[in-house]
Amino acid sequence: MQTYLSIAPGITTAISAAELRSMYIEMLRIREAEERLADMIAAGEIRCPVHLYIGQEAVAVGVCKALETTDYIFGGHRSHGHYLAKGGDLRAMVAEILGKETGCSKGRGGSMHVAAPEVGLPGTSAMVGTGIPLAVGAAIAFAMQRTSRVAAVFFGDGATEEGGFYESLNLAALRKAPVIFVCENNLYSSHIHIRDRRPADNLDALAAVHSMPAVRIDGNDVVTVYQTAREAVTRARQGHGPTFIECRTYRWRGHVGPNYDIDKGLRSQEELSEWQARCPIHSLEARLLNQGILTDTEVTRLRQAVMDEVAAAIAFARQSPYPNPDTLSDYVFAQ
Amino acid sequence: MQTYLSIAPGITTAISAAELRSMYIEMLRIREAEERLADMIAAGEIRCPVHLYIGQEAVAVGVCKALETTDYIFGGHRSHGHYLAKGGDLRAMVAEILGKETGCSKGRGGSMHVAAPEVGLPGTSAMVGTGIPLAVGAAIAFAMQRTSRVAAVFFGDGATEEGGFYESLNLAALRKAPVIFVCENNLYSSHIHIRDRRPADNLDALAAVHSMPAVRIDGNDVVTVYQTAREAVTRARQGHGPTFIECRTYRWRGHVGPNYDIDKGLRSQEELSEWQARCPIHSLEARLLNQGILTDTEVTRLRQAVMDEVAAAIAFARQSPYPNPDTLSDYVFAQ
Amino acid sequence: MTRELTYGLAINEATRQMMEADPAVFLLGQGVNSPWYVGNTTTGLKDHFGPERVFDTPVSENAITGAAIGAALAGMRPVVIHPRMDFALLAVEQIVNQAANWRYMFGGHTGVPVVMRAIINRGGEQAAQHSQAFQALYAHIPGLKVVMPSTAYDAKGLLVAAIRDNDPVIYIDDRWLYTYSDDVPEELYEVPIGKAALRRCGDDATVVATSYMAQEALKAAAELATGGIEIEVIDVRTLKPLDDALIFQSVAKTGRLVVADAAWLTCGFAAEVAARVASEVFESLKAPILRVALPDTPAPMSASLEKVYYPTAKNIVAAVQNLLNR
Amino acid sequence: MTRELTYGLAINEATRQMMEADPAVFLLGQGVNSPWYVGNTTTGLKDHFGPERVFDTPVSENAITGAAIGAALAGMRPVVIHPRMDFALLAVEQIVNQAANWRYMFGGHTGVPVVMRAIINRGGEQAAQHSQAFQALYAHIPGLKVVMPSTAYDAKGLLVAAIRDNDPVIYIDDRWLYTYSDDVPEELYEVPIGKAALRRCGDDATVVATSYMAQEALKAAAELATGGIEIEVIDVRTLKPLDDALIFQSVAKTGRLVVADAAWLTCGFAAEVAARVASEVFESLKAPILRVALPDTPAPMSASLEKVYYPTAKNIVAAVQNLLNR
Ligand SMILES: Cc1ncc(C[n+]2csc(CCOP(=O)(O)OP(=O)(O)O)c2C)c(N)n1
Ligand SMILES: Cc1ncc(C[n+]2csc(CCOP(=O)(O)OP(=O)(O)O)c2C)c(N)n1
Ligand SMILES: [Mg+2]
Ligand SMILES: [Mg+2]
Repeated sequence: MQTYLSIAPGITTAISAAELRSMYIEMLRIREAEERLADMIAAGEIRCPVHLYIGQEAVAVGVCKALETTDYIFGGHRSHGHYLAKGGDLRAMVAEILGKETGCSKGRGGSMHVAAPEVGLPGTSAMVGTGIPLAVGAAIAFAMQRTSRVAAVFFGDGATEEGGFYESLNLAALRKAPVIFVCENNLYSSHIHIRDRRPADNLDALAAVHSMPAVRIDGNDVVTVYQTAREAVTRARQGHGPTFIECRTYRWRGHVGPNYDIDKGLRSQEELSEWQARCPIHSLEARLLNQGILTDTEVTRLRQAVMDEVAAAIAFARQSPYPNPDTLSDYVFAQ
Repeated sequence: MQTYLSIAPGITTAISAAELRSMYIEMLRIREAEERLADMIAAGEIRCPVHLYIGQEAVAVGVCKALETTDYIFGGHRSHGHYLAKGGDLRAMVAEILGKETGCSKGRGGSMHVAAPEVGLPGTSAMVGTGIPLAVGAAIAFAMQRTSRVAAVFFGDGATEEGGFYESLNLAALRKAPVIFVCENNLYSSHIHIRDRRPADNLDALAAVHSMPAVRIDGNDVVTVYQTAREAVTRARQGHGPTFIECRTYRWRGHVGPNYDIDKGLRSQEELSEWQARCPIHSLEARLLNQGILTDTEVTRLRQAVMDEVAAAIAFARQSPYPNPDTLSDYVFAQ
Repeated sequence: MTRELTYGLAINEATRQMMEADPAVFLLGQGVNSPWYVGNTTTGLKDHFGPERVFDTPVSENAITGAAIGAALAGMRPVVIHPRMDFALLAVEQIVNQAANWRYMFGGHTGVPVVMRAIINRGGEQAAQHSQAFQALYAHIPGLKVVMPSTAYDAKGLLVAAIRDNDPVIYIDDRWLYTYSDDVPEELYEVPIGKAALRRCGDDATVVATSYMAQEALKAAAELATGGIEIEVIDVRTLKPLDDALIFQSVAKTGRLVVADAAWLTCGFAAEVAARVASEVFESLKAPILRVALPDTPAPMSASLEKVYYPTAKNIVAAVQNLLNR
Repeated sequence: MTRELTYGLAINEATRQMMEADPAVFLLGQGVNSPWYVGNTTTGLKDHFGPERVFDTPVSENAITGAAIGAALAGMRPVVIHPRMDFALLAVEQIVNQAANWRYMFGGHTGVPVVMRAIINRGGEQAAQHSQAFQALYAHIPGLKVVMPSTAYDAKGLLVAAIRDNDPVIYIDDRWLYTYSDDVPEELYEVPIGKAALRRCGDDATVVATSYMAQEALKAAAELATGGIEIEVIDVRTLKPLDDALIFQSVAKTGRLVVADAAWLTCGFAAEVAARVASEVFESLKAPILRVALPDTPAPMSASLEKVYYPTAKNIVAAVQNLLNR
């Protein structure tokens, strides 16, 4: 197994029971929403391509917990979790995925293009890796504006194959831009395992040579993610520049849609099971129960609350109208 | 000062007196051609943009000496030296730079687009870094053809800022492509010193993390360049994949044209003088005289021979006709 | 021997047969070994030819395309696949600055026999970044040839011609056509690059269409015929070099022209056809030249918007009727 | 107060005044602090505003452009400079997939107020990779505005308008125009995006021209006038959104149209103008529409070829005479 590093080994950010609880709830919420979306895809109710985040919840939640609402995040094609963790409206997200006018992108973007500018998510680009320079630019802007805002960008292991990633690392390091590069290494890019795309699985090293702290951490441990992100955010706010965080994790579902890509021979049940055994939600839940921060009754209640919220969001989305065809060419330019 | 590494420390390729002599002559030839071209630019006789190679001769000569005619090289905007070292026709190069029909690219390409496909230089792209994937592709081709041919590509420190460089490194490493990446780190990209473009001057490390041997060597020592290239070529021919060689060197003239970029305040006379004191030709000459491989009379004779050859090439180019305007649209497609 | 084959399988067959016929041919690109990226156009090829000749690549469009060009310079005939034309924007520099310029820039010595398969894959609520059709961009570049087959027969024949061509060819296939089928010979054959196809004869108007819109034009023709209107349908097949002689001949006869190309209107390929006709056979024109194209709007996601975004036979019918009612 | 200023210095002044007026404006790109890359258009700015706001970048076109877009999303109004339009091909993905689509794709919530200065820098035996003019490529993309000033007055006014615009604007300046000068007000002013300029009135033919060709068209007009031919000259200024009303009005009067755009003919911007006229004011046309453009050939190096490659006033004169002699 991997050994995981910290930016400043030994230093851990204090974390309160309330914070732990709220991260638990955030993860539950993402999981429940994604599971229900999976059902709706399987049922044919959702037609747009959906890349589910199930299994990776700790990354979005741990990082976003370390951010303020005024900080920016950028995401990609698999960004429901980022959107929700940053505080995006659940109902507007589900409506978006159903192509409704009430969607967060007014039904123009769909699952791959969720946005919540009011809470710091200006949008998500589904072109692999292309959100990375956007985040660097936003961070440069924040520095020029003499604010202490930072930008974080989520991207996959596959994105490290795009040249723009390296250009961005250098640019960020050169400008000491307050940006956090969050690489969610879930071992796969679409149908291909990382071993068939790179001679070595050493993504942290790729970044380290661009003159920034680069760490590899357990992306399924929300506390580690949070603490690492906190350190990175602090560094950034203090003007020390970018940090690269490689979060080792795994997506439970297949690349796109609700299935598992096992039937297609792309990966093994054993691999999936091994990672499911390391469920980020389950392990935090066990820990919180163990530490007495949560009780079984509360867990049941919280789970029910999340289910109700997701159900209500789905109902809202279903009832919402489709965009009026007469508005097809609205929003090409500012009005 | 730098310490320079070898791919396999301690192993040096034997090098004969004849080889040393021929490398000396090659460097002399490049130097003399470039000096005369500089005069012609200053005199207004050459109008196309010219990026002179003076000061970097050891890199082209050392690497090309390690290659066979059937091996490929790719270059860039500053490739007169590569063209000549690989065996390209001097007269056709000068004619090309004057825009003549007898030029190596029939007056369609000019200084930035010299080609000598008959000796393994299919062409040079003046877009920074864009020759790199071409070389990887040629190397992949050679491997598929089950030949032992290799490809080498020359590029500058500036090219490491282009994303395509990193994509190419990974692709080459993944395919174990028989390619040699020759980075001529002359400290400048156009008007900007490397310290203003990267937090660290560690180009070898950038490549090493992509799973290939990466070395930093004295690019002004033709013997070191040759020996390192030999090792890399051997590795490549044996199927062990790519090697990255960072050659530390310096261009004496300014970025483009015959001047020195000192008047423009872009660099200092001290820096230039320091590097001129490390002239790759002068140091080899001293060594060969010292070892008795050359005599003073021979040096004089060789220098005169090279001057005569260059003068003849210039005369040839001057006498050559310009392309006929009626042929403007020839060569867009195969005929 | 001829039998019915789908467009997707025709591409697959052309690739396979060319790889069998010529060891210089190989395939690289994202998804060439994926169950979903490129439909059935590469199914079975990796098993047949092995991973060296059918190479599913990292997400590195620029380097992959550059490598294909470099391999072409080293004697190969690569087919580099971009499963969506949108992704190929990351490779546009290599295509435009290197592949297209190479032969000219070096005085004709060396060419770049590379085929770039750039797939149009749209609809299905995929939204703006996964729905684009950039044929006009490539057709603008000297040194590139651009083909867009609309039938299975042409899909095979044009791919064969593209691979054999000594210059870079942008081969644009459309996922909406993959299930269309028609008679396709088993043996290798070429559909010559630079020749349009007269798909239907008529005297009332000429419809010049690309790719999917050529199929829509035939539907439009059938519908118009029920009203007694006979249109001539020309399937462009090769956008560059354009077979304008066939177009001019038809317009000289009909005097009326509709150009249908399912890409954005402004500076789209349809403009080029209109401009050439307005220059070369102006005297024959009895009516304005109309274009059927996408509005100057990014692709929307919601099905309710997609439905009005993409032009169909209906739009062609309306345009022809518009011309005839003047 | 107005005084004569060159095109290059007008750009410089617009940039400086906008940076003074609005702290959100900043400049980044290759050569913004170089003695040669961008002529005199940025001279003195770094000394005045410091290296943070005038940032000469690594050779990373993709990331630089993406960063400009990201900064725009974070409240800035960046001007990102590509000293040659050819280099910007490496950034085309960011411009097309992100900047152009952003507002639409996210339902209008957020726009990208970025200006990309893409410089055309050709001639001087620079050959194929250093001479290209890609305006048609950008004009094809929904969500982008594209401007090409041809005078110093417009160079300043359009840059001000572009920087103030809330959507991405591709601002294309031509090095051949840098030494042209005309009367330029000292204060800040806008030339509205989307408005063409009627540069000369005439009844015999309309010449619609972009950028450098608008200057050539005026020379052609002067020459034709000596022979008693009076042409109307329209300087397009904004390629997208195109002010076609002005063009239609003129062609309705003259009945004859020449479109001059110094980019490749096929699928070039001139085709769009021709297509719109052939569609909207067909009935007024008395003669074919002619285009003056580059041949479908990469830029050559040798001066002997450059001389015949680039169109000038002579070609416009010939085209107009051709139309009138029919
Ligand atoms: C530029 C570009 N190339 C290719 C694709 C197709 N594509 C969509 S998702 C994906 C895999 C990305 O893998 P990774 O970055 O690891 O993210 P993950 O899906 O694992 O979250 C690919 C190749 C794309 N969307 N954009
Ligand atoms: C894609 C691209 N961007 C920018 C340029 C402009 N340019 C020409 S040479 C050069 C400097 C390159 O520096 P380096 O790679 O170190 O090579 P050197 O000139 O030092 O040999 C630049 C930026 C270019 N030619 N191509
Ligand atoms: Mg992944
Ligand atoms: Mg350099």
